[in-house]
Amino acid sequence: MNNTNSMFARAMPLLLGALFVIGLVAPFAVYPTFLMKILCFGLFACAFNLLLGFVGLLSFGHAAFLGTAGYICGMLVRDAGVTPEVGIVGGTLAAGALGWVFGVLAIRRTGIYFAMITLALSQMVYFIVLQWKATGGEDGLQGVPRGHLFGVIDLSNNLAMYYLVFAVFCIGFAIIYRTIHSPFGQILKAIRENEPRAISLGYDVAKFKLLAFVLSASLAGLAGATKTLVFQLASLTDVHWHMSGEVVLMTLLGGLGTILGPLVGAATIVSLQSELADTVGSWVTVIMGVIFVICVLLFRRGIVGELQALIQRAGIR
Amino acid sequence: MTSAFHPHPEMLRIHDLHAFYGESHILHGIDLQVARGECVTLLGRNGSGRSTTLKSILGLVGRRSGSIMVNGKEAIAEPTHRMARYGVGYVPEERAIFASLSCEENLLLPPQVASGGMSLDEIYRMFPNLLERRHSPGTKLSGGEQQMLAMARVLRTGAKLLLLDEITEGLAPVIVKKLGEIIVELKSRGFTIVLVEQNFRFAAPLADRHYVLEHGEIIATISADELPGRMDWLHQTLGV
Amino acid sequence: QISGNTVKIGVLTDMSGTYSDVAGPGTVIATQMAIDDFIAEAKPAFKVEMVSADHQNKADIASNKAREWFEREGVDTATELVTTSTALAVMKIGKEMNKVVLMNGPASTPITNEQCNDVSVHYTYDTYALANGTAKAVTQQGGKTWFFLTADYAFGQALEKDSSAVVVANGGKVLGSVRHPFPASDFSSFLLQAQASGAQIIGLANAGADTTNAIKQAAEFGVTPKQQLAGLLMFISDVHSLGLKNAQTMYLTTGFYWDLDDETRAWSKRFFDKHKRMPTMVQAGQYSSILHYLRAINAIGTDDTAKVMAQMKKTPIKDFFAKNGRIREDGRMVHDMYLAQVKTPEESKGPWDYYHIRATIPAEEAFQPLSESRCPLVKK
Amino acid sequence: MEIFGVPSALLGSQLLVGLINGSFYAVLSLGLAIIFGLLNIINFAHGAQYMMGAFVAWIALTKFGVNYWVALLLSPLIIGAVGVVLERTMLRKLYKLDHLYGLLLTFGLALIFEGLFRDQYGISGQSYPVPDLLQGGVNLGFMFLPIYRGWVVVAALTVCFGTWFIIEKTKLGAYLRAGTENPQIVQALGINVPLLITFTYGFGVALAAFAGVLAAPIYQVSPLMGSNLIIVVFAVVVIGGMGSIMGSILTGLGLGLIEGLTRVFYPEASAVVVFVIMVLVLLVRPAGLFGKA
Amino acid sequence: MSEFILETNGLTKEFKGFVAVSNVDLKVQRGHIHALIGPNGAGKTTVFNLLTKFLPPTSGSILFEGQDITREAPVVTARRGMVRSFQISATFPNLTVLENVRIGLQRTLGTEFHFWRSKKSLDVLNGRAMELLESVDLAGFADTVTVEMPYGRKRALEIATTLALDPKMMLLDEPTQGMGSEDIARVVELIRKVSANRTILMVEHNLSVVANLCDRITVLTRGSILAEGPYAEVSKNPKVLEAYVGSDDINDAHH
Ligand SMILES: Nc1ncnc2c1ncn2[C@@H]1O[C@H](COP(=O)(O)OP(=O)(O)OP(=O)(O)O)[C@@H](O)[C@H]1O
Ligand SMILES: Nc1ncnc2c1ncn2[C@@H]1O[C@H](COP(=O)(O)OP(=O)(O)OP(=O)(O)O)[C@@H](O)[C@H]1O
Ligand SMILES: [Mg+2]
Ligand SMILES: [Mg+2]
Repeated sequence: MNNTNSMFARAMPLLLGALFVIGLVAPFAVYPTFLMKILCFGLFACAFNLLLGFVGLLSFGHAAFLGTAGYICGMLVRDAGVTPEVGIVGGTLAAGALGWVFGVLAIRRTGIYFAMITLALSQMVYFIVLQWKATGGEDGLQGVPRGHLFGVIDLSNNLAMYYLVFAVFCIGFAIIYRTIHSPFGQILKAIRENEPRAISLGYDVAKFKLLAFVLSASLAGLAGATKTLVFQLASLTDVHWHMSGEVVLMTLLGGLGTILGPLVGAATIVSLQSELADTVGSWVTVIMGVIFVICVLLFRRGIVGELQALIQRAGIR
Repeated sequence: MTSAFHPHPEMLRIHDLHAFYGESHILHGIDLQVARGECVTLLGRNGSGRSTTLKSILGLVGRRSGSIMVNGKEAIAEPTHRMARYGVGYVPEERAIFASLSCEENLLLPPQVASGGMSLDEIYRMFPNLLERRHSPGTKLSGGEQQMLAMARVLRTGAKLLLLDEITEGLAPVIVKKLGEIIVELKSRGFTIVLVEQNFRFAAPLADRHYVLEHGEIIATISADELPGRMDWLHQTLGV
Repeated sequence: QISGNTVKIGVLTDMSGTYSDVAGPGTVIATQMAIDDFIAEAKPAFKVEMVSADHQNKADIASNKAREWFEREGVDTATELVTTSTALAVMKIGKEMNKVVLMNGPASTPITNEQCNDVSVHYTYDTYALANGTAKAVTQQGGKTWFFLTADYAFGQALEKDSSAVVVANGGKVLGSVRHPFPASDFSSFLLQAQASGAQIIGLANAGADTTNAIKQAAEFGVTPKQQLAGLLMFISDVHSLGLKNAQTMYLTTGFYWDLDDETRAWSKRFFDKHKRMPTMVQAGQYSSILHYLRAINAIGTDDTAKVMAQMKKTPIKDFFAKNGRIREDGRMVHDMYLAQVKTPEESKGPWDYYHIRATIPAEEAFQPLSESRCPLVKK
Repeated sequence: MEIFGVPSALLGSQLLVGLINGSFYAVLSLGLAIIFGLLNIINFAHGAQYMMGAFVAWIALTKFGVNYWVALLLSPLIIGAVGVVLERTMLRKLYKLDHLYGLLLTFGLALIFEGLFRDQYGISGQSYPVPDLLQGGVNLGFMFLPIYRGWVVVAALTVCFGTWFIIEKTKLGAYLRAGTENPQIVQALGINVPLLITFTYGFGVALAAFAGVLAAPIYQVSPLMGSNLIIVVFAVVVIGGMGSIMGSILTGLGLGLIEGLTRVFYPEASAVVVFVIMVLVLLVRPAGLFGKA
Repeated sequence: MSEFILETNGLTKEFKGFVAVSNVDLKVQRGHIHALIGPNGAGKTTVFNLLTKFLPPTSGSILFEGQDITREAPVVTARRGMVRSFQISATFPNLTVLENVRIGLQRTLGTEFHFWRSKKSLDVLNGRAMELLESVDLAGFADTVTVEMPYGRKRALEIATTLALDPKMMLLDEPTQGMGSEDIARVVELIRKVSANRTILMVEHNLSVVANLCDRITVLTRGSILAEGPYAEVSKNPKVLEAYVGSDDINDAHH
């Protein structure tokens, strides 16, 4: 078991390297907007997974961070006329700040309570976004220009935009990867394993969870802000609780607590959604529901988790 | 035939009992018999499978196989809640007092599975501490009080075969002594008792027979008569 | 001259969400009917195909889909687009890729004002037409005092603002309004406030389930029939789901009613046979708009966007849906609208016999005049 | 007379209306609390089950001519039975796992139910008439109270307090509470816990369906009628804390009242007032008003 | 410096009218192994909870090294060097044994919030961690995942992890509970070993362990101190024999 684990550890850099190269050439093979969508949702799911998979906290309100960052970025770029990178940073910071507020309120409870509190708080954000004039209400925040990166590179070119999104994804992913394998990550793991013991060793558990929550929220925001630039709009669906449910589904389907699972899950769901939109019409929700049920009942390790288990079993034999 | 008038002389007979938690195989074919009114102990090191033996009698393990005859009837296929109806009472290692119920509600909770369950008065006479704390929520009791409550709770049911797991754990010597007296009395009333104990000094004088477990197997059976002669061996194997 | 010798029409709509009864599968059926009728009538040299997709009311899905259609699948026009957020998103894509966008389901006026462009047509109705028509007609017919029940978001607020202005302009008086959260299910508190105001007319500046629930509860609390309701954005599907008992006597404006004349009855019957429901104005408008578009291409023999748009704007529209319609430079299709009052159960002679048509609002009055337009394309 | 510029008659009527809504919250949060209590599962499908309760009543009426009073009994039974099947076939497999899987499973189920009903009955919703016996209303002087609404309050409170009595004051209730904590040991004491769990879930679901039937004549019976309501009910449950049955009932009623008042004094905030209260309560009492930390 | 590392004055805890701890003046001498014994429900665990701030006292004060810590947060007290062990085994089951100890040491680096730093930066702690493991005879298990260890060893690991904080004072609540005799012997040795340079306060029902280890004993009954002194003295006190042992021979109480 230890052997296969370290086998994974050794294979990981190779795998990541290969994926990086694939990411670089992908837009020449696949429709870039579609890829950008996958990357945005992939980052969103990875950020979510940082919290659920590595801290054990199920947030059912992550849409609030995705959406808030999206709207803030959109307003900054469209109405305040800043350059896209400033918009992205602004959106991310806003999401982080919101994450702090959520965190302070929710972190004292765990498990299902935590899920419900985050859900309720995000619903509050939804109503605020809906009623606030500047967000365009149900019409959404439309017509956000992609602008020029650093005032130089024209992002209305899809390829240029793609590489920006890809870079953003890589940065976000790197932060997550590093966080998991950091001294901080080590304490998080300990807290997850045995919280009272961590307290008795003098760690202020709430602070660790809060930092993890803020990190996760910020990265979700990073994804949301980038997404706004890609689609040039932010809309209510981004802050709706269905989106919070979707990111759970992506993570679960891909593999909870695995490094690559959320990305795989996001890619699967996004492709599925765009495929299903043409073929099954109103059955989309039903199919999503069925996937949820199947994942929970039969397939809890998710795609990547099952693959790992398969390789592990082969390795033992 | 067994009936109320001709009870089966053998209260418990276990044959080739295997138990599993998920993938791990814990018990590897346990055999033991306990006659009505007997008290036997299961001895062994930590992790040798004593608690697991009790749990698998009740069906609280992941999976079990073999044969468990209670009062002459095969019970291996029965779900846990039916075991109680066979007259089996269980005091778990972790006491399992219900926090949302008061001390007294904990005592009132179990259904009477057979006649002869003790009344509240009897219980309170036996454990005066409980009388004093009767309205306290279950988990607000001290460790020892919880232990007494767990024992008392089972006595309420009228179960005649008692599976007791480490009941002296965390009790002050004064109470341990009292428990010893209680067990002697229960025996005299015809209760059958399977005792899992670390406290050998407590268990030794009570038991008719000792089963020694190691890695989920019985490696020795020592009757009360043989005990003095086997003390050295026990010392070596168990560090008693 | 026609790319791939095929005209490909994409229907992007809400197949299962909030607006699926108003638009949804019915618009797909209407589109197919239009295509079939066009082929039968014109026997064109080119092929006509249809694709459809569910945008799930999500702007990003809509914009992604439209982009993909235009870029990869040779789709020439994206149509329907119920909910304004998806419509606005697709309009941007249409402009960017220079493709025609024909909208029937969305309601908001920015589509032909701030956000207007030269590849888009807003065909069936908009909030101005509905609110304006209802408010004006009702006030003129004697409903002088109003109280508004407004969904508390941009759309509801705009609806309230527009209608209030019309009420005042026509000599009426607005006694007050209350903003309710969106979506809401219980309206009793708000209705009690409306009741307490003593207004003759309670204007419902909301839509969909909010409107139907408010109407139902108004009857329950005895608000109606003492006071009358005016639905500022209502469709026949809403009346159908409410039942006449709940909806009776209320006023609303519609762009189409199946039982107007022989033509509308004939077409609606065909539609009903396929869909088992009578058409909403959006579904009828979808048919009309597709036919108009195809005829324009057929007339000029090219699917070049600018030329098609010019041809469509140039040609007056005259069919069972639009008696004297035309597309203005801001993309607004203007046509006659109708003020309807919902029948009482006794008056109704059968299923779907729901409306008395109380007035026809001429095309030029029904829609926001160009003089008030905020669309940059309109030269003043 | 006026209070803060609001006529007292209007205020009185709003309080009454608040109480009516509170009754719905109470029945729904009670069902959630019971299911959570014994199964440790947040029943995300609760809203969908509420919707299905209303739909069953509507279908029974339109297709089979079954009247309201029968439906009030029948619908909870049918939906409760569906709940029993779900518990037996799916939820049961999850008890040993982290609680969040139960939440995710029921979330998936909610999507399926809502999707299926949407596909079958469209989105606009159906009208369910007020039963003849409860037609009309009484003029209370300060307001016109539809008799049906009065009935809702009576029925809901009766069911709530009945349930409270069963759980807090009967032996069955003691089994439930004990089973919540340690099902294995309760089993070992001779109680058929799996059966108890199944029926508890069935009962909680039946409560949702009951609320659905109560709601049918008031709201449009539509596939999404439960999906937004349920989040408010979650907030109610968080505010109350999962500690006690009475807690969830009282919190439900109380929040209905507060929401009613908000609709008079500051209607714009009425959608978020419950969430704002939740935040305030959490700051002061992280475990909720009646919860045990 | 006072000879008493820990002092309580009039420490009292009431639960809804029930006095669980009443007016306890406990003094623990620096460097001692001090036992707290008493019948069930006497209030021992409650005293522990008060000392470590898991419960707020109703009245009375607690002095640790002369400082009043009565109203401090639990984390702060832990950082002062008063650390408690739990009755159930408290390890991080899916970390290796070495990592377990490192969690205890990690706070000294001050990088516990550094999410941008590599985990490798923790390797500097490995030497100290190994020393600690050696001190409890666990060096050979360093790379074992903790779940896979036998019970008694987990106990040892827990103590090693606690030692990583270099506590001035350790509070142990029934450290031998649930252990076989062999493990008991091992833990007793361990406690003796780690008691060098520090103070230990323990609750224990196994009187042979108490007799073996402790310098001083406080007997608690019904929330109040009944007797205090060295084992030899306390074990002859008839009041203690009656209330706690239930016979007049203390040896009956040895396991
Ligand atoms: N729930 C469980 N899952 C997996 N393994 C278990 C479980 N419970 C016990 N075991 C394993 O089964 C073996 C026997 O455990 P058991 O509790 O029967 O031992 P015991 O003899 O009672 O010892 P103890 O003194 O620790 O109570 C141990 O190796 C233990 O690790
Ligand atoms: N939170 C509480 N609420 C009410 N009563 C309590 C609470 N905690 C403890 N008690 C009561 O206070 C008394 C002392 O309890 P404590 O746990 O301190 O005893 P103890 O000396 O540790 O006993 P044991 O040796 O049995 O563990 C007991 O009678 C117990 O029931
Ligand atoms: Mg054991
Ligand atoms: Mg104790």
